[in-house]
Amino acid sequence: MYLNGEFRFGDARERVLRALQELRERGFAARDVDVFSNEPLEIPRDVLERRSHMSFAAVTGAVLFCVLIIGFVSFTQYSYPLITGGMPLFSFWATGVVFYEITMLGAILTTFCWFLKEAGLLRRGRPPAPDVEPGMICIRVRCRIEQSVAAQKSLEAAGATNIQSSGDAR
Amino acid sequence: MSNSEHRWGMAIDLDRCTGCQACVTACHAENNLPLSDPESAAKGRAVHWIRVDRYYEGEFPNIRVKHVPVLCQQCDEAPCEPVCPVYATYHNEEGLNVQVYNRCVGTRYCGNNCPYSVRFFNWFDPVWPSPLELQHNPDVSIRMGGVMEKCTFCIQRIKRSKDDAAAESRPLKDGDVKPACVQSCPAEAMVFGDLNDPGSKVSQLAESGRATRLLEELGTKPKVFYLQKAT
Amino acid sequence: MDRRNFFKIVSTASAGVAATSCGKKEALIPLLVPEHQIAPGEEQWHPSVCTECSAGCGVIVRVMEGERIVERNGQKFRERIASIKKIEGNPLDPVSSGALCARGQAAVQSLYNPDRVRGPMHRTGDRGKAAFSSMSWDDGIAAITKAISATDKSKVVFLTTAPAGSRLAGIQRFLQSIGAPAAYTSSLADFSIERQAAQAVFGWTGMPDYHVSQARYVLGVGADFLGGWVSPVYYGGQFGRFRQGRLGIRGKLVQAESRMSLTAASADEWLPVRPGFEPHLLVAVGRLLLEEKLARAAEQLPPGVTESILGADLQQLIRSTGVDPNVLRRVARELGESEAPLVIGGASVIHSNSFQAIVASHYLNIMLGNVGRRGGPQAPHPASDVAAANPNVVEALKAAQVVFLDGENPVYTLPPSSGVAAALASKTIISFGSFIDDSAAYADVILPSHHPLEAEAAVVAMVGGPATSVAVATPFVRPLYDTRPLEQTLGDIARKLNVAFEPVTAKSFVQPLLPNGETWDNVALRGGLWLEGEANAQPLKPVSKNMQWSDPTFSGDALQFPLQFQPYLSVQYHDGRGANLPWMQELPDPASSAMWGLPVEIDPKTATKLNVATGDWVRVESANGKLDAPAYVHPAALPGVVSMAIGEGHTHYGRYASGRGANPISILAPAQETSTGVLAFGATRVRVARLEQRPSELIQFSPQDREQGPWGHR
Amino acid sequence: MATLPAISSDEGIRRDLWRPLAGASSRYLIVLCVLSAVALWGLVAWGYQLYRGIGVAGIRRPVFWGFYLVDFVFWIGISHAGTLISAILRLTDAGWRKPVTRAAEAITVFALMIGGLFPIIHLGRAWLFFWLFPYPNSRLLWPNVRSPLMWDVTAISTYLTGSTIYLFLPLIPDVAQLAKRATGWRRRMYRMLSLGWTGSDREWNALESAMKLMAGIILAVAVSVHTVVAWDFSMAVAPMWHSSIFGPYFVVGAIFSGIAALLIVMALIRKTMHLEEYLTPHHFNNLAKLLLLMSLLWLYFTVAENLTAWYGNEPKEMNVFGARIRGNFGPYFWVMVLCNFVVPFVLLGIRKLRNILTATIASITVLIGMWLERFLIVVPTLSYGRLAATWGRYTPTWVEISITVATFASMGVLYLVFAKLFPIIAIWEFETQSEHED
Repeated sequence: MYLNGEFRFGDARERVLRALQELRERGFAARDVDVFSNEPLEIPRDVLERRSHMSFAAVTGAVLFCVLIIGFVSFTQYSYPLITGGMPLFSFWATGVVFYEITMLGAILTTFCWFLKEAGLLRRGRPPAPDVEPGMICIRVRCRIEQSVAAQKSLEAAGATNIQSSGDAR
Repeated sequence: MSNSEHRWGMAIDLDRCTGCQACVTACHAENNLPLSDPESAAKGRAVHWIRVDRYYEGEFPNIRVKHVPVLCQQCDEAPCEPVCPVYATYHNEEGLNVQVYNRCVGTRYCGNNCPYSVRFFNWFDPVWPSPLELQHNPDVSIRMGGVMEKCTFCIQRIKRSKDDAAAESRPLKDGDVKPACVQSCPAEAMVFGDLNDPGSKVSQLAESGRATRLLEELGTKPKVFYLQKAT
Repeated sequence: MDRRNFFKIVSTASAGVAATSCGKKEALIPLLVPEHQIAPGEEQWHPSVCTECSAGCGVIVRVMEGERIVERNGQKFRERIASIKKIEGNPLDPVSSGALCARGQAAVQSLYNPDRVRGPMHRTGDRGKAAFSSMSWDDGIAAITKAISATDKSKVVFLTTAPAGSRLAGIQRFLQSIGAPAAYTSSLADFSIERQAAQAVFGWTGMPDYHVSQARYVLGVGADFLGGWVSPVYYGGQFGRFRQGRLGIRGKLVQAESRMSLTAASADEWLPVRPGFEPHLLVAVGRLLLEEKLARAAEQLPPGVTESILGADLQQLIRSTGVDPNVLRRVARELGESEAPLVIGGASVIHSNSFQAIVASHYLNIMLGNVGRRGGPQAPHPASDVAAANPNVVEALKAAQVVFLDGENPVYTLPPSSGVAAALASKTIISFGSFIDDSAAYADVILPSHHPLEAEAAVVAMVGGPATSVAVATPFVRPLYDTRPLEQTLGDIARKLNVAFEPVTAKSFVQPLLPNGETWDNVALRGGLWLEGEANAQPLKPVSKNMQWSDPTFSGDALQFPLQFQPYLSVQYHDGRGANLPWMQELPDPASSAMWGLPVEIDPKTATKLNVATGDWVRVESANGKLDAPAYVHPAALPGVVSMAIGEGHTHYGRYASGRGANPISILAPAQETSTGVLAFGATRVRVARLEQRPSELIQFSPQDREQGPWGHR
Repeated sequence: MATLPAISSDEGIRRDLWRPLAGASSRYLIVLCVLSAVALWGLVAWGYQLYRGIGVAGIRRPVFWGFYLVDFVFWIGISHAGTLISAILRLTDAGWRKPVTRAAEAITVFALMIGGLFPIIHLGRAWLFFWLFPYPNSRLLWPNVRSPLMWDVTAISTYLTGSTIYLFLPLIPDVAQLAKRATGWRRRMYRMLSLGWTGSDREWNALESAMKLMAGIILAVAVSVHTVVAWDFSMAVAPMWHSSIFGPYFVVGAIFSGIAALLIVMALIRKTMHLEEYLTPHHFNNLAKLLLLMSLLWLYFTVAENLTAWYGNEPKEMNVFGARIRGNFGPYFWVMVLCNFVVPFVLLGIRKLRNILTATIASITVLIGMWLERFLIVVPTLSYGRLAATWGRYTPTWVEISITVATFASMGVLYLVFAKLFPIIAIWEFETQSEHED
């Protein structure tokens, strides 16, 4: 089940941070906690750790595309060998730009895909998200029924309002 | 660079050339060049695969005229070739700079990159008022609008000569192949032949002291040799 | 290659023909190519003869499958026909040596010209308006017969471009049989001054031949032999061998001309002689040769000639030519010291004294001892004489009642000031031409003859002496339209007139010339009859005994009309005939690179004075007329001399020529060459003024005429 | 920093930035219609060209490339407005960039779409443009990757992909918010585009990482794209083209014209959407200074390019140089110098004169000047080739002019439509900013 708590007005951010700290101290894993807001919130790493592998993914994608394009280009140039301008059939001078661009394309596409993956967008069966109004921050905790009280307490302690539960009671 | 049997080349003797332009018309007749009209000619769209460049040198009365027939130089390292994105122009085994009309999409990059400006573009589909089209040489395709074209060293004549030689089961001899311009030249200023054959007339002329190549400094390695005027 | 082509020709004719190359004698003449014998992709080569000018090049013609749309009963059908693809020089022919000039190759475009006359027509509108409607051949012949029988036969004038050969012989025979005067020509390209000068000095009939290829030093004076003069194909071949055809020997060409012609452009040195001072230059050179004892055969000169040369005021002669005296002295010395010197005198531009120049050139050759020798002037074959030249044609036309036009275009080639066009308005005019040109527009009846490529012919070459070349054509493609051979039409007319007339065929023309052991069939198969001549056969002793020279005269007041005007024969249009061929229209002019219209060539100094730049339009005005044309500032034009190629400015001549450009002949005064009466087309003075408007652009293939741009460090 | 709007309540910002999305004033419609008509006219001209043949354009031998390639380079240059500027600013964390970035990124995407069309428009057989893409085909032939045109194809495809994503990513949160408020088809569209954005911190984190990465990548791509465009020319052995300076020269020119385009667009947005409080003189001042800097850089490159040619005095180069400086292209050259250097230098270099109006004026002249610069790079070299006999002059026809003008109109149309559908200033970024700077 999910527990949602809303934070509004002035120091909402501070209170959210406090609630998060509280939750983490009570043993809730970072992956079970989500913070919803209308604008990016800066949450210190030690409070809510979100590890990102995007750079790594981008580099991997780039390398992959680079290898693929080199293979593809050498295949196409040799598959129907035509001499032009006395140039070698395959040379890095003449094709370097293409390799570079496709490498970059690889980085761009993986970055985008990785963004979708890390953000969890387009994923099916996502739990219902709270409707966040401007200025409002909402914390969603995934918990078992037996943990729900602890979670609720944490939220309340931090000043959350309108705490509601949703989802299957598991 | 190529290890094929032939490597076609040409020598043009500027000491013989009179600038009469018989070669220009011969090329038109042989290769079905599109007809220009005053409008297209005024726009610089007249097509002459071979042209006779004329330059005046000096001032009257000590003035001289220089005639240089310029056709596709069939460069060994042709700048026009690598820039074509669709391989419409490439180097064939006999060293010819081949233009494949059907493959051309008309980027005209090759035309820009030809320092000799011997590439011509079909701005429209060509038109011949009937019955002028009866003259068309069936050995040469009619180019549609939107594609580049240029001198082929009369590749169709090379082919015919090869076929003739094959039919008579003899090897191709020096002088068997004559592109239309070479054939037509009254002063016999042009010689065509196989540069792979050291005994051919063109090879010998290319080795002669008078032989130069157009814009040689560009390193395009043309296969047309100009024999400078002896004085 | 040559042999290959020859075998092609032979195999072509082998429809039931035994291979003559194997020595068998019974051969059929090459007949029309039947359509079923035309296989797609198969080429056949047939011999023929080029009649685009009167040089008489033997050619071979490539025939392949073609397809045309014909309309029958309102329905369109595709028809496979044998069509002509390309014309090349006949490698066996000594005149063309297998090559051909641009205009000759473009002849196929006159055959397949969209504006050809497709059948007999009669005039329906005003004269000169070119309104015609078709008629039957019978009606046409009846009309002509009627016109001829109603007139005094001496007032029948027959103008023809036919070169020496079977067609001309047939015409002459026809005229003779009906009692009419011999045929005339009205072309500016008949070179009659050259013929008459040869006649006067050597007693030769026809055009002397110059073996340039065997000379070592050539002084050309006034003869643009690589351009519009006589035969650029023949002399181009000679020139190539002259320059680079002999091991270790390279001929030197010095060309004295009042214009930077193609010959002057190819020469090692150009002497820009003032227009009309060619005789003075030649006499000066003669004087220098005699003075410096370089005239190796001075004794052969008639004493009168020697006297008059030695009596000349050398300083003044040289000064009058406008050529640098030192250069002229050097050239004379070089000429005299050369192993094989040759002087070629001609009149590409005819001045009032051109005859004197050519006569002088002959005396120079005599003095140099080369006449009839290798590398010297050679006597022509008598059979190469052509139709009467134009001195009398204007008078004849004015007096005529019935005028026949066979390819001639007097309205274009004779200046309006001569009154010809006006006179034609009241004649009965019959045209046998393939096109409605300026003159045919005046015609009452047009009875189109076959195109030369569809017809048979035997043509005696103008050049090649002392050998004789007769190029022979037998028909090999079906005529495209409802045309008839001229011989047939003339025969029909003669029959109607009840006159005995035996048409001249190519065969009947060639037969009497055949040497022992030669057959007509062989000749037809090879495309020509080539007879070796004997050099030195002609007497060296000149017929004439004296020589004169006079200053040129120009028509028009020198104050009002300060510039000299010289129209010239160009490689692309000849005497104007080539203008209806699109290939010729788009052939860049050798001087100006102009296409689709010709400019007036003005020297840079005069242009600056007139504030004229290339592309500006100018009005060229003489006392006899004016023309508007774009200007080309010619860097090599003589100051004060305005030149213009002949060819454009047709009122009627098909879609490619009609209404395009200006005709330089149209402003000429009816001045005559003083000794021969030939139209002196270079003897008119003009003034030039800049026009504000540019009715059209000067179209140039290469506008830039200097290798370097005007920009450098500055 | 005076970047803050006077009213900075979230609701206020939202109201201000969403206002332009609702409804359409008659003025908006009229402008849209006029621009669409011009753009359509361009399409008609193109259709005519496709039907009759490329010959209806004025290009000729030897000037095989004319207006179309000039436009191509110009629009690709404009496309650097966005991405490059916003990426640089993003990477350097310049706070004042925030109201500017989306406007800039939109320019990039649209300019690329337009610019990318020109290589197709200029083809002799435009309907076969797909032959430039590698796909298995019956010709058994793949494209020739040695051709700089193939470099172009890959570079522009990559750049277009990248900058579209780069524009799209920060749009997602805004679209998600819009989806809540909008109704009807707009709602469905926004919904779809929001990809299910909920506003969770994971999403925000991913977005931030992605934007940082993308900014870096796009910068590298943007530099390469205009370098490749420059290499189209400098790979050719043509006088004044075959020069190693072209890569950086083009990149600088691109950024230069990009900033100018951005300034113009911002001035228009500011005026028409009444966003005076968001796009303040401060923004204009900063961009104007940037423009001035680029103007000086551009001058440096132009001098470097021409001085080397002049000093070398190589005849073939001097022909082009002379034609450009003194010959028939001379007037264009000096107008270009006036537009690209003199006007910006005077108007923006003198602090007293520097304001929104002068910055806009200078930007307009820079756009004119940069278009001329491209013209002066493409045409004179082709007109004055190595063999003097081949020289020829180029005059454009109505078709080329129509298509050129139409592309400007299409830019306007695309922008108008975009501004009607999406907030032209990133709301969430703005909100963050206001919060932080409070």
